[in-house]
Amino acid sequence: MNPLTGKLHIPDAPFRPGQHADYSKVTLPAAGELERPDVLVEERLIRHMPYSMIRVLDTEHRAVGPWNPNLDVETLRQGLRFMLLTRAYDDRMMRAQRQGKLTFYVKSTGEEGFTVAQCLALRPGDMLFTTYRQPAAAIARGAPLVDMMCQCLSNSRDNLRGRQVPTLYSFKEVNFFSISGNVGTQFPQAVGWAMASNYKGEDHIASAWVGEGASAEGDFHYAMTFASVYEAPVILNIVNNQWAISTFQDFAGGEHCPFAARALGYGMPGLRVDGNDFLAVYAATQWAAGRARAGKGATLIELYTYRAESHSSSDDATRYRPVDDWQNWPLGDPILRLKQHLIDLGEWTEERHLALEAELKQAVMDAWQEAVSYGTLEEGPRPPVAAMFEHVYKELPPHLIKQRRQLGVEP
Amino acid sequence: MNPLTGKLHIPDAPFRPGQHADYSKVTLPAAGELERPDVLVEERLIRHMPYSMIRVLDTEHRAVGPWNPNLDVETLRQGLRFMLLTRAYDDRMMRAQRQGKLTFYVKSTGEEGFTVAQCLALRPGDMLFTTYRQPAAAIARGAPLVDMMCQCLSNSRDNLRGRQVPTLYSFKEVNFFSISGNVGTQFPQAVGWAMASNYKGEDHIASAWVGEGASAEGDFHYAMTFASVYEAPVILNIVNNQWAISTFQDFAGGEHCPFAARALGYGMPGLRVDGNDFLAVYAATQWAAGRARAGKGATLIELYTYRAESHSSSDDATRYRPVDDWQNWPLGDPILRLKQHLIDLGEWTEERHLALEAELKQAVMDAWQEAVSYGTLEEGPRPPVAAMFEHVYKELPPHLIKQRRQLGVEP
Amino acid sequence: MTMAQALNSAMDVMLARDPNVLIFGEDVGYFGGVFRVTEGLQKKYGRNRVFDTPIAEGGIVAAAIGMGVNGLRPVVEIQFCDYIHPAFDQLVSELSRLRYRSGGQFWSPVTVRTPCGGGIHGGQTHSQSPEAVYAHVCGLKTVMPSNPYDAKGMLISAIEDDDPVIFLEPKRLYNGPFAGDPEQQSGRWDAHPKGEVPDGYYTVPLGQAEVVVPGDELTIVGYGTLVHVAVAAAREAGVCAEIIDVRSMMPLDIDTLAASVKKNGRCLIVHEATRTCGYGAELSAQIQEACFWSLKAPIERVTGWDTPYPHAQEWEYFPGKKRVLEAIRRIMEIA
Amino acid sequence: MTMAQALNSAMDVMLARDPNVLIFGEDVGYFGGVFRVTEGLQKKYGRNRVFDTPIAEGGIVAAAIGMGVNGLRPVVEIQFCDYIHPAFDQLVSELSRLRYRSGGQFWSPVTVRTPCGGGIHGGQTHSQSPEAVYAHVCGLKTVMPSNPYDAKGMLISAIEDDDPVIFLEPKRLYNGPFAGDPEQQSGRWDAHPKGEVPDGYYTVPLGQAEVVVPGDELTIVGYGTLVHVAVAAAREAGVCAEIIDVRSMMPLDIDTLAASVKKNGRCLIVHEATRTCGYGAELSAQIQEACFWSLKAPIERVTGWDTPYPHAQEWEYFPGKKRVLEAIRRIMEIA
Ligand SMILES: Cc1ncc(C[n+]2csc(CCOP(=O)(O)OP(=O)(O)O)c2C)c(N)n1
Ligand SMILES: Cc1ncc(C[n+]2csc(CCOP(=O)(O)OP(=O)(O)O)c2C)c(N)n1
Ligand SMILES: [Mg+2]
Ligand SMILES: [Mg+2]
Repeated sequence: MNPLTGKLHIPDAPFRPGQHADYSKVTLPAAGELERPDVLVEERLIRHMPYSMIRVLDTEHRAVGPWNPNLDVETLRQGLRFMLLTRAYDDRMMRAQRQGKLTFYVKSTGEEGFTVAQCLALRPGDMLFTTYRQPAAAIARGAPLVDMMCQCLSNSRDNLRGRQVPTLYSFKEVNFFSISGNVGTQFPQAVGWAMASNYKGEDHIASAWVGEGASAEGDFHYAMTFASVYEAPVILNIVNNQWAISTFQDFAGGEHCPFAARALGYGMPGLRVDGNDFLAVYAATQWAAGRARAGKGATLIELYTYRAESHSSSDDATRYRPVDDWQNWPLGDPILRLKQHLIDLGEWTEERHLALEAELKQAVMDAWQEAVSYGTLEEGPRPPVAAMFEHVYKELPPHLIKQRRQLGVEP
Repeated sequence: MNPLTGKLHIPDAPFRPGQHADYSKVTLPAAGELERPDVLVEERLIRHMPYSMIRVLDTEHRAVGPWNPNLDVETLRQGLRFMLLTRAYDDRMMRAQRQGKLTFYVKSTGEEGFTVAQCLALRPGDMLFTTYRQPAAAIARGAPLVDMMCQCLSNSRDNLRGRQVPTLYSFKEVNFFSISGNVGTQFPQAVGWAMASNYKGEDHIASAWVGEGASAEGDFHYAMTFASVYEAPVILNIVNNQWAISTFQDFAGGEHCPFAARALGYGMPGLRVDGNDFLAVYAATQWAAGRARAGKGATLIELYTYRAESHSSSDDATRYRPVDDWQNWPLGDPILRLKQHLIDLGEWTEERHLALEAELKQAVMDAWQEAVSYGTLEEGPRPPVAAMFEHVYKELPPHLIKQRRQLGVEP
Repeated sequence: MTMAQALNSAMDVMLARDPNVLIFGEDVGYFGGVFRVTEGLQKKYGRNRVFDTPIAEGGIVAAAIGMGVNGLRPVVEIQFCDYIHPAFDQLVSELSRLRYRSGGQFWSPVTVRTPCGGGIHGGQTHSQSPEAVYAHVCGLKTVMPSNPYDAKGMLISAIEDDDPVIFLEPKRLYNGPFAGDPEQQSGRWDAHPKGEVPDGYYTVPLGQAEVVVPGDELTIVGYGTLVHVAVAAAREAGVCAEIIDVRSMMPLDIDTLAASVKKNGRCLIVHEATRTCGYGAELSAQIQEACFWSLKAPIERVTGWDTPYPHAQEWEYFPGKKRVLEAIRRIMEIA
Repeated sequence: MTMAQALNSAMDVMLARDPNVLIFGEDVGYFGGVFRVTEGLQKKYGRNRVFDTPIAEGGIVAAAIGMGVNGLRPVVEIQFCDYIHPAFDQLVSELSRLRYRSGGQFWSPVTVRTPCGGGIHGGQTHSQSPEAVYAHVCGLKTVMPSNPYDAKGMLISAIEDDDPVIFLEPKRLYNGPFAGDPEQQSGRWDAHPKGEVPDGYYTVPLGQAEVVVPGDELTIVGYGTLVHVAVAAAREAGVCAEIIDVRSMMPLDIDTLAASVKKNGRCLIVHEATRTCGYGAELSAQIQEACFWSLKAPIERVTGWDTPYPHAQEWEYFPGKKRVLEAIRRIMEIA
């Protein structure tokens, strides 16, 4: 047997370090091209949708076509603000990581847009099951920056008592569900949450996100199956940012069809959206939420975007992809696109933009000053050692009381 | 909160004991209606196929349309023979179970057709990963009936040394893979086997089956993903026999779309076939096998059929469905349909049929006499007790030698 | 009541008391479960509260987690504990840790019922006992009743518990007590004192072992079916053994065990699961730690062998009366 | 060589020797793995033999099983052992049992490599140690090296083994020995005798423990990172302890352990995993069974606590030098 004769098909990334970031294989319909079916449409009538793409902002930054959500300017400005705040937050936190203040950090650069748009299109009572790459969701829901930072610092005011690595937030008060370190697991949990909402006769829905890479986990299939069978009021989102650490999306199935097409096998609408187009994402989410609240069950949304930075602070993307890939991404930067749209509407200026950036940077800096005043992981104060034994169970069982004693800490 | 206001959607079976088996919701295209694309067709051109059905035998038992595999009469008679032999085998074994000779048995009545057709359409070097409901595959591959019976009897000649409950066969010599008691698990294993075939530059393919119920397991998604990503030469079959024990197929996702449509989300061809139509199944399998051997990767086939009997000897289907449901199944009995087709061709007669039935019944009876001569589980001889410790590892490690000694048995 | 009826009654009581209680799993709805444990509940409480699921154990547990977070109290059935493995990640990475990792913000009071153990000729995939694996996972409670009275009271406790509970049901005991002798018919629960089960609400607390038979020569520690085997073996040995039903593997009531072993100086541990890293190892380690100075003989374990559960050799695999008896004699012989 | 390099070298050697050896897993191909353990191998042997996979641990193991059945010898990486759980069913119901359930007809020689253990501020999902769970599963071999020399020799043995092997790699040791003191820098493997690793083929057999330091006052049994902690703690305690690296949890070399404890009469077991039902329980039980009459003091365990592995309190969780030292003193004080 000669392995060289083998013809095992192994996908490869379209470009690697030293190569040009070639997007010629990325074929996109023009903005405004795809029709917008009624929210109550039968699934069988929209089976072509996963293969196209919902786009609203055209190359001239105009909002065009039937998916234009016709948002008021306040909402657009609000969206821009949250996106910019997220970017400022990410930048500050990654710097803190580089300075040794955080053990780890994950940036969301280039992906702020869809998260913010979706949060604005949802209601505060809807539960969010996000990934680690969506600080924008906490920000848009109003979680205090200082609290987010304290979580990342594992300091004395960390609301998670030092138990999680940075970015695995949890903010119950704003219906932001605890993020797991295991990818994919929360997708079917969101479906259960949504089923309970139905059961209770409430009209809150759930929204869950999974990376295109993690969509290969069994949990994805469980979520789709349960959502379909029980017609759960949930929006299931695949964030296709093209990469899972060093692995190109083709290794998750992206070579042979769009991820949105997964919906077809469950009789569920599948929408594919330009994830860097604030308006398109808002409109698609609004459509799916309306459908869920109308009792028509779940929608799968593929958010087509690009991971601008390395996977995390532990990663160096230049080892496996070109340095200028994001710069050449055909769908651009969601912030610049929304900004330009607002400017073209006459509702925004370069000056206001700069001023807003400066304001938000300052807000982040102030928050950071306050956060570190509650301690850092390295230098403390940290959460008390006794906290290690709490919340394993609702009440401390005898063996944990004993172990706490053995460690020599008092409650 | 009043649970009665809840609107959780819970599917229900279309009929229950005491009700009429109403198949008005089962809509079927006419035989011969669906076109037969070229084996090398691009997947994007055949995305409508999962929603239709490949049928060859029409209501007059004629073979019609482009999927007619135009089989020679010998193959048809061979198929009929294997189907009848399987039915005779099943009947004998279930009787043995009722007589207390077997701890357990699973009948495949009404589902003999697709398994036999597929085995004949495949090559002997292709590896079969079947479910517990496919004795027809072992029979069609030529596993001796006596050996199959000895496995079910856990007797002294059981090739599995008494380690498995009845029907979880394994026949390496005829490329019939060991059946697991955990449903679904072998689906992705078959993909790995097929990848290895590719790697080695061989043109053997794998074929795997999973019940529509078990297709809800994560393993289904793994199999589809890996088969798609690595373009593995495998046929992935979902046996939609409408029931998973007492649970109707709607609970696996069948309410909202055909199972064959699952293929779409992986960019894989999905064929839906009348599972009781020997010719249609043969043709679809031939198509998928040809495609796999041509290096075009996997196909998903939904075999649309009906479980005629109770789930197993431990089950009583009359507790959850009407007694006459199978009798009214619109796609009939695969044996009667093939028989009638042959008779209409002038290649078979009622007399020959009766004679063949009698011959096969006798063959089964003879095999049974021989098999019980090697023992039964109740009365022995059984495999030696020492066999319990073997094959846990390739060689017996010290702790198992010690445990064997503690039990007081010598090797 | 049989144990199956007692479990059914526990769910009936809780469905009636608490509208947030839901029951679901494979075949548990219309059909009432392959062991008939949920029989009649869908009819009584409606499809909204008692329903069937896809065959996806991971999905069942995941959905239950989400429901629990949203205020419900799901009781799910895994048809056989041999099929709980696809849910492993949801159980050990998610359900068990949600309260901890969220700093107490989120939690999900899921009860996972699942039949365990052998003795029914179920072969390697209908016979296993996974208690050690779950007892190793902090954040889960893992329990196993050995009789109808405990089964009902403990299941009600489990459902009411705000922590997740893995509730293991020795399937060989569903319809009658079984002392491990395959030649003998199973006993009848209605002739057993623990078969007397009140119709209404009552609880048996989790985390407490029970002295089933008091005795002062030897302590036998077991749970599930093996409790009955131990009672029969000790009787036959004519040894005045104290027999303790562990009932709760996590948390473990080590005080009750240690008090007995300190008193008796001899200890035998019995379980059906595979020996290496079985729960007996933890019992042995903790008892040794607590009772070292009282021990007159090595602590022994009689367990399933380190092989899969075979079909034909079931009764050589099962730690039955004979093997327990031999161990008792061995331990008692030591001066 | 560092331990990461030694593991890389083992795979390099085996890829060169046996065309049936394949390497795959998340990010192991082009990138060479998040811990760089497969670095350079795809470049050297091609994408056909070293490649990336979907993020689907269950699928990775399942595909490996099928390949192994078809004559290949797959070596898969699970990126962190914390993420092995989605593959649990494939590992414990399938891979471990295939040979048994098929009466020896089918088997699959899969090696599952996965980084384990804490000490890198990875929090609860990058720090766990699951050895007890896999040692409980008959049909699997479960091993964990503690140094580069063993790592390479044992990995080659694992790949050549016709039984499936769970190969646990203490990630804290990848780039240097670590004695459990976070205030001190990690050591350097090139300054450690076990960092001397031949370039070519050699094996270290599975199933054998190693006496790392001989001694006659106390036996300390551990594995992985804790071996180094034990050595440092014993030195600091000034106790002449015999330190044994278990190396292989299944099968366990109980003879080497028992001989030492019989000789010394005192035994301390150390591991990083959660205490209850950790592998230390089995060690304690077996040592007690084998050495009861020689024991001068209770066998003690120093382990991780029964909580998830926390991020901020990592060094209070980790069974470091201080806790091991205290236990040594406690055991030695007993007259
Ligand atoms: C079950 C599991 N397997 C593996 C990992 C390790 N891991 C963390 S993130 C990641 C990549 C995820 O990629 P994707 O889902 O595309 O999300 P993205 O990072 O692109 O946002 C991997 C493999 C994990 N956290 N959990
Ligand atoms: C992982 C797992 N879960 C549950 C079971 C129990 N079980 C055995 S067969 C069966 C029904 C399977 O139905 P289906 O897949 O439709 O196959 P069919 O019996 O109809 O051929 C179930 C739930 C199992 N064997 N394995
Ligand atoms: Mg991604
Ligand atoms: Mg079925």
